[in-house]
Amino acid sequence: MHISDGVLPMPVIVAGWVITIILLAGTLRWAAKKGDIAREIPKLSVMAGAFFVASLIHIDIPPSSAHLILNGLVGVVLGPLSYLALFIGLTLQALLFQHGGITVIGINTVNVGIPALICYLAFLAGSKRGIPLPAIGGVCGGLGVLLTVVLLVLVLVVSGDQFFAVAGLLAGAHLPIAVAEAIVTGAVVGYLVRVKPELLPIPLKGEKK
Amino acid sequence: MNEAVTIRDLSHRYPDGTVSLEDVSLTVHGGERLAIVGQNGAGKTTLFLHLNGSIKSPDNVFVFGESVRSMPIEERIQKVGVVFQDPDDQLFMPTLYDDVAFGPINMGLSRDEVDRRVREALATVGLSGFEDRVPHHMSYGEKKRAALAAVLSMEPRILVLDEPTANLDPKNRAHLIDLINRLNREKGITTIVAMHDVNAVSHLADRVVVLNTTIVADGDVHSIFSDSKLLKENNLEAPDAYKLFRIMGCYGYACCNALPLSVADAPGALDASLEENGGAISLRRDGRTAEELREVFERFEY
Amino acid sequence: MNEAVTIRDLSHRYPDGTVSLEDVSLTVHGGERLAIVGQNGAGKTTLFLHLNGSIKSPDNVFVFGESVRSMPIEERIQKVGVVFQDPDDQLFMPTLYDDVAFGPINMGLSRDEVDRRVREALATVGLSGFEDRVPHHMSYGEKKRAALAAVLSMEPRILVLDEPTANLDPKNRAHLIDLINRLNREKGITTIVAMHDVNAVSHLADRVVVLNTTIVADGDVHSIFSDSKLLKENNLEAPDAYKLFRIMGCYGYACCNALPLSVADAPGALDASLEENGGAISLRRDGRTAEELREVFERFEY
Amino acid sequence: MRYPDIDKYAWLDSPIHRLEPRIKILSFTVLIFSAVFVGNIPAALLALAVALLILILSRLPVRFVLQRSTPILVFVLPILLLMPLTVPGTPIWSAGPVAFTEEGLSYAVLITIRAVAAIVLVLTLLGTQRIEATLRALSLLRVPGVIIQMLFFTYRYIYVMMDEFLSIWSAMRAKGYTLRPNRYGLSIIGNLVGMLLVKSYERAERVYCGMEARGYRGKPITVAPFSITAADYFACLLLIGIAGGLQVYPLVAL
Ligand SMILES: Nc1ncnc2c1ncn2[C@@H]1O[C@H](COP(=O)(O)OP(=O)(O)OP(=O)(O)O)[C@@H](O)[C@H]1O
Ligand SMILES: Nc1ncnc2c1ncn2[C@@H]1O[C@H](COP(=O)(O)OP(=O)(O)OP(=O)(O)O)[C@@H](O)[C@H]1O
Ligand SMILES: [Mg+2]
Ligand SMILES: [Mg+2]
Repeated sequence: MHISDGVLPMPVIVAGWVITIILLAGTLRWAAKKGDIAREIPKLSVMAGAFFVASLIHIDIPPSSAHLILNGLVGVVLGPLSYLALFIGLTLQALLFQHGGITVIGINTVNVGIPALICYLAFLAGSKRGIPLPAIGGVCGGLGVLLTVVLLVLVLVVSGDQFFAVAGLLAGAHLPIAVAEAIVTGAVVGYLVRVKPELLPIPLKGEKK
Repeated sequence: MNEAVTIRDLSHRYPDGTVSLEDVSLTVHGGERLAIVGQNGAGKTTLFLHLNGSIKSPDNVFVFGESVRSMPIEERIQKVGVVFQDPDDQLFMPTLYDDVAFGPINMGLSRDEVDRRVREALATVGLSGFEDRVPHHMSYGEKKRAALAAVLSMEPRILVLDEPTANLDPKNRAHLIDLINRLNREKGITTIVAMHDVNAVSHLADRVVVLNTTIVADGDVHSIFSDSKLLKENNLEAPDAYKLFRIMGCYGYACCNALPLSVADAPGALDASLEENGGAISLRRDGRTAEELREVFERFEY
Repeated sequence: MNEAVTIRDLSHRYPDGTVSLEDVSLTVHGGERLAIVGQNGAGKTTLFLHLNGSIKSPDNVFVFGESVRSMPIEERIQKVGVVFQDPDDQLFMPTLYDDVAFGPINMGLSRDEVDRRVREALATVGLSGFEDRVPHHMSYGEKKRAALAAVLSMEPRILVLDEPTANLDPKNRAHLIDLINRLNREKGITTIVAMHDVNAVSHLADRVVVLNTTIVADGDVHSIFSDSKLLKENNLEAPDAYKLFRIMGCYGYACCNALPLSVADAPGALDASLEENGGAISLRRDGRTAEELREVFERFEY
Repeated sequence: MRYPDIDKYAWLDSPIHRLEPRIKILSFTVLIFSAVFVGNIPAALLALAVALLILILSRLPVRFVLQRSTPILVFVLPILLLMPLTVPGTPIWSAGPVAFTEEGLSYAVLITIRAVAAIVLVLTLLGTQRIEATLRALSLLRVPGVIIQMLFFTYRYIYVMMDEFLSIWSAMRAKGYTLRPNRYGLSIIGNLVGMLLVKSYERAERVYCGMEARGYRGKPITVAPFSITAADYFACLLLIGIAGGLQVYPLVAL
């Protein structure tokens, strides 16, 4: 869930921007070192567009109803650059749909982006241990949302005692979403394993055919 | 004849204001082979989205007498199966088997029945043995047939195909046309196709509807394709075979009533004309030929 | 004549092991109009990706004598412009102006020169006044022309088009064909097209190359399309006009050397035959007609 | 799923529409930041009044603004409902264990007013110029090139992906699928997302080829023929002045 403008106090907002800028600069530098950034930009953009559209899928889980977040999946598929992709996605969501404010893009990116990075590491660790990929995918999907909720609650609590109840409500409302995302992400990873394993951060099994 | 599809005064606009359909009324009879032709953006795809209830409209689309809107979903998909243009949009499961089984499973059929239907549909399109293949990795022609199988497994009584022959090479195209006609002939399935490829229309339809937001014309293939004014106004053209016979007409070829619309019809038309003209027709250039040619080209070419 | 494109022993396989090109050697001369035909999966698109250096290969693709691989990018895009099939892949900027300006800006041109080129390219394809339009609000035919303009603004000397006419309605198709031919005629641009639509090939090319992973045949349009065995082996077919004249041949039409490959060529061919035969040709059915017809259909249809 | 037609009223004409995009973005951003940081209700009301005044000047239809503001309800409603009940303080009204506190209420109201003022300003900013102009102006405002390019390309491909998504979705519906929040329903959604990703990935490769064919090397890519007039400078100074005023006002008023 993306925070709107006007809710958070200045220090939290500034901290959000600072962390986001540092992480953006860091991941970009990493990408520039690893390969040709000119090649990454179009790919990342198109994929960010796809995630943006997928995150518009609306799921009604009575009593709540929500859009998918898919940050776990973004992390798994895009790796460290997922932070940049999510930043772009959130900026466009704020500009085009007013999902989340514009002064809070920094902190909102922290909330979904850091879990995405953690999910990427979790996926790498899990796949090295030989756990079935769809299962790790499912775990990452759920984990992405849960960590986001944790960060969201943290942000609200840091912002003031007044937000306690609100934070509790939001956390509760997100639990079903976490389950839904775990199932969806597990299925996506299962699909990708069969159809396009190149999209996953796993060593490919030699040449086929 | 029973009415397979009845559309009454259907209008539609997209949320951004584009009017895509206006006052469309159409009746398709059971067992008919109908083609809907129209320029890019004429509303063909939009019309098809109404037929299977993907776009909801107030009660003006009926299938076998029942409104599509109020029909339960399981019933609807047994009546109308829509095959969209891009096969990649329709094959979203990791194996071909799952894809073809998707519809029957949603219909709530038993596992045995699902299995029977999947095998039958795959056999019909000639893809038996491909059950475990990943659709995404199949060739374009195979994907097209797979998308058709995924709809056939619901055993619909009306088959709706959006640009079935687009992007196919000639051999794949000929095979798909054959397949669709066989379904119409042998299983009595009503087929409705949308297409640009005027040279193939007469292979797939007896009746043609020209759509341009609204229905501009409706008639048998011959009457539509001989109306050059209608075609030009709607950015369409006549099949090459038809145009060539018109050209021969300028050289003194005495036209029989129905000029052929495809290469396959040509010998029949030639035989008929020859018979009418006592067994022989002489082609020659005379004073009017040049003028007549100019007129034919003006009327039929862009 | 100078050699615009030279390909020597080019082979390529995709990372998954699919062999898409094998030992392809081809020379295209400056100002030529070449068509590459081949079934789905023949490697046409892969070949084009080599021409503009999107797929790097060791030195075996040359443009005007220079290796594409070692050519600086600014130089390459002024020599070869590739228009891919799906216009949505190529219009990646939010407005048409930006899209058409993309190439010239990357070439490092001054702002005035960029502006001049954008306006000229848009005028050439008939989209003047569309500068501020957003690609997703344009029709398919407009997007196709826009994608062409975006390449024309780099003023390439060789224009490569992948399936330029696919999914276009007849009018849009005719206009695009006209446009491409005008560029060839008036600006001397060498044009290379890939297509399935055999009825349109003769409008866009004088020379045809049949590709099926490797080059199977190379010759002028007539020699390729009269070779029924070659066509069948490669899942292709002859244009309808050609097939109709073959059918007339069964009825005693004395063929001139070059049967027409399109409706537009038909009057010329008829005139030539008439002249050869003393001004008149008589069509009639005789003993051999039935047999000959069977043979024609067997050889040319699927 | 709706197309993001945030700039559908960009063709209107008003003093706000006429502002130069860079100036507009700069001054509105300062104003928005100022509005979200005001510390008391009177200052917040003043910010809201300024925002509404600018909105009226811009001639954007009220319906557009109302429709577009709904996303903030997700945050503002719980705050408005829960805070007065849960924040400890002076009760203004109580029934049994439930107490309505003054501190909670005033904090909730402050947040709500700030949020409304901010969204009104955001909508006026974005609604009065084409989204491309916004992105282009950002590029001139020295936002890093990588970010700008990604914003351009992603914005463009959102539309393409939406169409793609909708076609896959109609094909699923055509086969009797309805989304239910159970395991089967969700795993099918997983396949749909997977399909969308695979298609996008393949499209991304083709897009890259298309860009490379036009000499792309990761460099910035647009020209922006904007020109700033004296009136623009004046408006900018005025708006930034107001933004400063909003911050200074509580100090002066106390
Ligand atoms: N999702 C949409 N939102 C807005 N307008 C749309 C949408 N889809 C289609 N349109 C518009 O509606 C009209 C009809 O489109 P449709 O796709 O039905 O045409 P078509 O006959 O199938 O064209 P084609 O031959 O190119 O496939 C067109 O003007 C098109 O631009
Ligand atoms: N990215 C890829 N990875 C693996 N194989 C590929 C890839 N792209 C194409 N191929 C395969 O390479 C072969 C040649 O493909 P290509 O797209 O060049 O054919 P084409 O002649 O353009 O076909 P079409 O007429 O369908 O467009 C095909 O077998 C295809 O499946
Ligand atoms: Mg269509
Ligand atoms: Mg191709």
